[in-house]
Amino acid sequence: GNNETSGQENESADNKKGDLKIGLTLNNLANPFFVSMSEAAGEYAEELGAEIIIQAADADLAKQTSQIEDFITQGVDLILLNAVDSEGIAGAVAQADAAGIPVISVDVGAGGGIEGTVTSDNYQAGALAAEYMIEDLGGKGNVVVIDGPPVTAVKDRIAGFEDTIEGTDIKVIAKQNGEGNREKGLQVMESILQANKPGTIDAVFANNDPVAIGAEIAQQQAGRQDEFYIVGVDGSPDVIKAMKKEGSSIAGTSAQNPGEMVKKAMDVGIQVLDGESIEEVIKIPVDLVTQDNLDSYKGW
Amino acid sequence: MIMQEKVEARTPILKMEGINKTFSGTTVLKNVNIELYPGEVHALMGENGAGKSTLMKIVSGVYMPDQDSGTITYKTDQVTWKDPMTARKMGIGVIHQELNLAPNLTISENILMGTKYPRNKFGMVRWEKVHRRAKEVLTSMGSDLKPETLVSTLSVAQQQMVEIARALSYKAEVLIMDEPTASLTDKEIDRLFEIIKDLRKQGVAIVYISHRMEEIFKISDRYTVLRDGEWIKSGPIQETNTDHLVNLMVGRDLKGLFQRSKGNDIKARDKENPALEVKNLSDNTFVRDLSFQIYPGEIVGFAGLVGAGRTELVRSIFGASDILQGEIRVAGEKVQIKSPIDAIRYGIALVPESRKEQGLFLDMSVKENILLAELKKHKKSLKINWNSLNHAADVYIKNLKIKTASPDQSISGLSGGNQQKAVIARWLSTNPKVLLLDEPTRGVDIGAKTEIHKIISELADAGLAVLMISSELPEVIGISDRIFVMNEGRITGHLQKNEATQERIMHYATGGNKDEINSVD
Amino acid sequence: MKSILSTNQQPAAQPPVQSRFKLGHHASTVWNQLGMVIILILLCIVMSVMAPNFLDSSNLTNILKQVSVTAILAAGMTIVILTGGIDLSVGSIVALSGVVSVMASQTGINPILAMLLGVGAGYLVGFINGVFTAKIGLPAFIVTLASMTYVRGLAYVTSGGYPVVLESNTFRFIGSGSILSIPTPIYLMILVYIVMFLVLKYTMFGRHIYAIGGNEEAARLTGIKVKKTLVNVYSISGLLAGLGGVVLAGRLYSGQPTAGNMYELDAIAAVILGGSKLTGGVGKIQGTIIGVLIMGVITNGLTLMDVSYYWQLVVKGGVIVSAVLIDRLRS
Amino acid sequence: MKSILSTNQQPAAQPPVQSRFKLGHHASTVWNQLGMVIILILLCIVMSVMAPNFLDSSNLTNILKQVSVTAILAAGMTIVILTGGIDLSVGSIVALSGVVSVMASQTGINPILAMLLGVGAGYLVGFINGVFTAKIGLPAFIVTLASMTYVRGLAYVTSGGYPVVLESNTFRFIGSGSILSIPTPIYLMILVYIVMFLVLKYTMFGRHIYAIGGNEEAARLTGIKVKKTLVNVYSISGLLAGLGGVVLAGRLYSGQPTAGNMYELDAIAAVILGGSKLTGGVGKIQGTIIGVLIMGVITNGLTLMDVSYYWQLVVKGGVIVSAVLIDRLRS
Ligand SMILES: Nc1ncnc2c1ncn2[C@@H]1O[C@H](COP(=O)(O)OP(=O)(O)OP(=O)(O)O)[C@@H](O)[C@H]1O
Ligand SMILES: Nc1ncnc2c1ncn2[C@@H]1O[C@H](COP(=O)(O)OP(=O)(O)OP(=O)(O)O)[C@@H](O)[C@H]1O
Ligand SMILES: [Mg+2]
Ligand SMILES: [Mg+2]
Repeated sequence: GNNETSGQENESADNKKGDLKIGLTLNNLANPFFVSMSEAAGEYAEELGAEIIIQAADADLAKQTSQIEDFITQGVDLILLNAVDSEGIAGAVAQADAAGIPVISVDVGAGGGIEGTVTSDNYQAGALAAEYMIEDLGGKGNVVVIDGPPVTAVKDRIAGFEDTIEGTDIKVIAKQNGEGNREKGLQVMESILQANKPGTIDAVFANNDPVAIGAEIAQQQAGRQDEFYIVGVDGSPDVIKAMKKEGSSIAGTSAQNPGEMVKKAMDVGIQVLDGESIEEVIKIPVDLVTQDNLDSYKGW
Repeated sequence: MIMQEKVEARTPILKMEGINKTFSGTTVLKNVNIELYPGEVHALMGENGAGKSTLMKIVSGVYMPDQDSGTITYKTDQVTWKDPMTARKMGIGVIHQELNLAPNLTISENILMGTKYPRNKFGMVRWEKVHRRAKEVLTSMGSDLKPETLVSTLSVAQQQMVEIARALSYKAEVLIMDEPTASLTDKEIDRLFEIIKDLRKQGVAIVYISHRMEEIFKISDRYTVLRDGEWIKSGPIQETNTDHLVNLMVGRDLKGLFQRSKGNDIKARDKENPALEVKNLSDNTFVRDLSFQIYPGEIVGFAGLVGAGRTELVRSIFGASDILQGEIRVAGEKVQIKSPIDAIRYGIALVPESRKEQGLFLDMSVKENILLAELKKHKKSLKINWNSLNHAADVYIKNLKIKTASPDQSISGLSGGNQQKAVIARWLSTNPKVLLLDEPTRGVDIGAKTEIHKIISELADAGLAVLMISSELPEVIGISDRIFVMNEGRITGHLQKNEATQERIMHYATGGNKDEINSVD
Repeated sequence: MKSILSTNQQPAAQPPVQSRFKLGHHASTVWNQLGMVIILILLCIVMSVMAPNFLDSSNLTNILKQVSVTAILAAGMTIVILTGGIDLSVGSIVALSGVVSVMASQTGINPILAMLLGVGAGYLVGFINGVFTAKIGLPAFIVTLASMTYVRGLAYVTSGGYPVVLESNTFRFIGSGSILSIPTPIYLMILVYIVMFLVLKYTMFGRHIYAIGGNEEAARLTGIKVKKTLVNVYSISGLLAGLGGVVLAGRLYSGQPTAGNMYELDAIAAVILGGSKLTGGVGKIQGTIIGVLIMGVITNGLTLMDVSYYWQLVVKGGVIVSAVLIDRLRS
Repeated sequence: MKSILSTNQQPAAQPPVQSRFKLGHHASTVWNQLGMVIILILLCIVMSVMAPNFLDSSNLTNILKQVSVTAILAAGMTIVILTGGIDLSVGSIVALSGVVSVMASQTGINPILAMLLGVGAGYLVGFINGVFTAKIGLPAFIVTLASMTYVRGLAYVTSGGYPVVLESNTFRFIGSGSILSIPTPIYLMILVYIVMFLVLKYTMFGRHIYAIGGNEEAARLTGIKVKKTLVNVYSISGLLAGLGGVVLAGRLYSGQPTAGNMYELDAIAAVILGGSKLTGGVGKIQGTIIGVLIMGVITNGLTLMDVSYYWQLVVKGGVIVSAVLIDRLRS
């Protein structure tokens, strides 16, 4: 349905060509996931002939609040919000609301009276990974969880994973924080491999792809690639590349689609501006990319 | 004599018995006794490192004496102050040897530091009153410094005046003066002595520490001598003399100040190139239109009052301060000196005015302090050869008789005199043709002072041209072949060794009239 | 000789005020500030030309609101730096105080009390910093670096890593409310700076801060209670950071364990831009607020101009150096 | 009087070497280091009891490998701090150098050359820091803070925000390879420290660093080229950060624009833990490596113990203070 929707949009965009001004603030631009989101947004705005202002909050809610305030000053028509924290941003959203600017939240929900949310279900992302492992390990085994920075998106993934393995015989033997980047992911994995001798780990759940790759590097350098596999979240280009490599131990990644998400959000936003009614929450489904469906996966 | 009786009659206001002080193992004071009487000036004598300052720091609560090591009786009761505050509250005033000023603050605040400033009923400082109070102290000292001036813009001597003013700014019953005159010139010193006499009349007990013999006999009533941290002798000043005191201090005989045998006079040397020639040098603020020559083998003294501009003169010659006009010639050829590096290249060396701020690397060893300027002489390709360094350092330590545990000891552990010798050694190591000395013996004891004088004199005989700034007239007269006198940035007088007297120097220093100068030249 | 000891005398001839602006550090820093004020103005002119609606009154209040928290931190940082110290823990304190106060208010206690708890937490951390630095004499940098780490940890632990939601409107008011259509944080910020100005210029505590920064040894010898003063200085810095945390929580309707990250660097940068020296003794609170505004204007302006995020970093860095550079060249 | 001027003479009796370890600052810092060594050992004992497999040789190499990058940065930071300066830009340089060198190697040029480009980029930034700090005389803190910002920006701009993937095996080898089953970065680290030790102890450059840190004015009057030396010091710090970035890239098989975040603080902390004074003039490179190891052991040990991330922060902060505290109390 993609082409259709965007097709419609082009029409509805025609009648507001040029003078449509959109503000987009992202959690950060240090993670490829958001980078690709921002790029997709830029391109799509071009298509729609709209002006778009893209800001990144460095995962600092105060900064994001300021950015929304600045959007209001700049008199944007529409705000797309990838909240650093859903409740925390409510204040800023309320301000935009008061200024009569519709706010659509992307990927992460937000309070304070937003028009709608376009999200890929982070909880589900974690759950999918868990289900994969449960099935693969036959409901029994030792897994390592590599957590990320304390933001809702990440926490939902971990929650989804942990809730799903709840009740099975799958034990979390180590839970460390990879701070969402390859560097720290590699470091904690190295140490975890020290603490857990060969043969004791069955699988690793990484809160995002950079961490997954970091973990894989540690695994290879320790020569333990055959011992266990890794499941990440994102479906980012470089993880797909890694999976395509011979003997990659990244078994899967719960692929979200940042580009799709932000485009959809923009469509929804314009619908709101056109006075059409929209559904409150639009979920872009996540699907687990594994070696089996790797080739059919479009990627970002 | 009469007042002498009076003193003995009264009971001591401060009595210290059997005081010991040990710093991390090394004992600095061994069983020291001293008695202070109200209304006396008590001279505390001793070589560098004898323990004078340490003893006084105990009196003023900076240090605590070693556990159960004797007693301090103040007035009637036995005391041990735990910090400077308590001592001060009890009426102990101190002028510390090391300048203890906050350069970022005004003179006023430095004078009143540690006291409660005048404040209104809301506890808000009343600045006009603060400055007024400071001004009163300064005027009473005959100083015309502006209370609102920032201390960082003052010369060392001016800073010392502020230090003194601070001690005088509140009522003290015991006033300790640790080398207050080290960088003062006679004008201020005379003023200071009047103040001291005044305080004595008011019954204040004053401890006076100085390495300048003539002062001791001018001002003090009694003396106490320390040697290597031990109490040697106390007594009325009338019952001693310079040689006797010096003997007590250094433990051996030593005739007063070194006198340089009259160097062969300039006439003989006129035809030669001057080693250093300065023509119409000006920085338009502190140094104005100065011209003079210094010939190889002579020591030229520069006298003057505080702020006369001597330090600024040598600093500009050495490229440490900017010159606006004038030219400098070294060994006849005109040179452009933009930085000390240039100056050193042309064979000029400067032993700066204040050791601590401009001379010493306190975190470094004695040997590096001596040889830092000449490391390149002691390296093969890139690598420094520490052996050859040690070798060279030992030579200087031996020749200049620098008292140190080893060449590797941190220089911070040396006494003032020995630190000064190390700085001089550093400059000798560069084999200079012209040696500029700014107050080379400030705070240096009589023994070391004599040695330094000998060294300087010998250097001159070896063909070095020496320019020596000193505020201590006996020193200038003692070892200079010629003396220039400066006043407000100008040379106001030029005296040959034979015609130099303290009176004449002071006459020029205070801006004596021109025709007399012409008669001299 | 009375004159030396007694002070009841005729005032000295020349009025001090006059000559104060001729000589001395008063003058020099007055110049520094002027210099930075000029740079701030220049910056505003550039921005108003290049950035749409920069000069809107709404945007100007915006800027003030956005800098308020950093400004409050920077005020405390100023006195720490004046003593020659440094405080890296303020950013983490912002987080801890926010989390603590919000969780307190969730228990339903009086919101004012809850806020005070947050401020108190900050004060406590600052006090500990002071004790380790002044009393025990450990290097301030390492002590506050450690605090920065463990305080952040505590913020996570107490909140379980999740942001805690703030319901109380009274509490929210301190961060998001406004009086006469001027946001509350701005009033707070101004208040803090006025008080700090008076403290530094007219109280013994303030003068002791300068004395210690100028020459700690001299301060000690003249009987100034150096350690006590330093402990108070760090405590105040902590307290103000705590206040900043409360304000931010009110602004964000929540206590964020991740809040205040890197704020310490912004605060320090503002203080130094404001003409203070890290070696201590030199600096003024008026300078600091200018420094804060410069930083704020840069960030706000670049956002308005829609400079891409990555280039914003580049430009921001460039502008900071240029600011001090111009100031240097000017004098 | 030749004797005074000429130095070709018999050395004085007593052998210096002996007394070197009796008195003076040599001795004192030897003590400092010993102190920290003791603390490091204590720490290791605690860890080996509480953390599984801590003492495994594989884990020990693991620790060394993990600290190697910070260690290389800290070596440069040591000489900067010895001169009384500071360099906040090293973390961002790690990122820039990584990105630049990897992108260079992607163009297919000789990997060695690509790496050198990364190192060169670091050197360039360091040189700029040096010029602004030493020649123009701006405060090092603000200059390097600015660099920290704009260099990070450049890293993003050049890489477009995405990690750039490293294919070249030669390049990877420097970060991930190993010789005699000891990882390459460890050799590099050791090399850097040996060279730095020799430079500081046996070259004029090294001694001038101490002199400038001890008393800059005196150094100037002694004819030391203060500015030139300082520029070199900052350049070297940048160069080593560049090297660190290359190693990290080789370790991560990619150039990460986000890499090296907060590394500057780790490096500074290590230097100070190692006994250097931020005021300059005091400190030794041997101390720094001990400091680095202390930090590394803490992190590694806590991870092995599977302490939760949040508590790790709390404990880490606590341990850092305790380390300096114990050291202080001991002496
Ligand atoms: N804080 C200290 N720690 C270690 N040793 C010290 C300390 N203070 C002084 N000393 C040592 O104690 C001895 C006495 O020092 P003090 O300053 O009292 O001598 P002094 O008589 O004042 O000498 P000068 O005439 O040079 O001032 C010296 O050897 C000095 O090195
Ligand atoms: N560092 C400085 N900054 C500003 N002014 C200075 C400085 N040093 C000296 N001056 C001023 O320069 C003038 C000359 O001072 P200088 O030190 O050259 O005099 P001097 O003859 O050496 O006397 P003394 O050094 O004993 O004070 C004085 O008015 C003094 O206030
Ligand atoms: Mg003394
Ligand atoms: Mg002088």
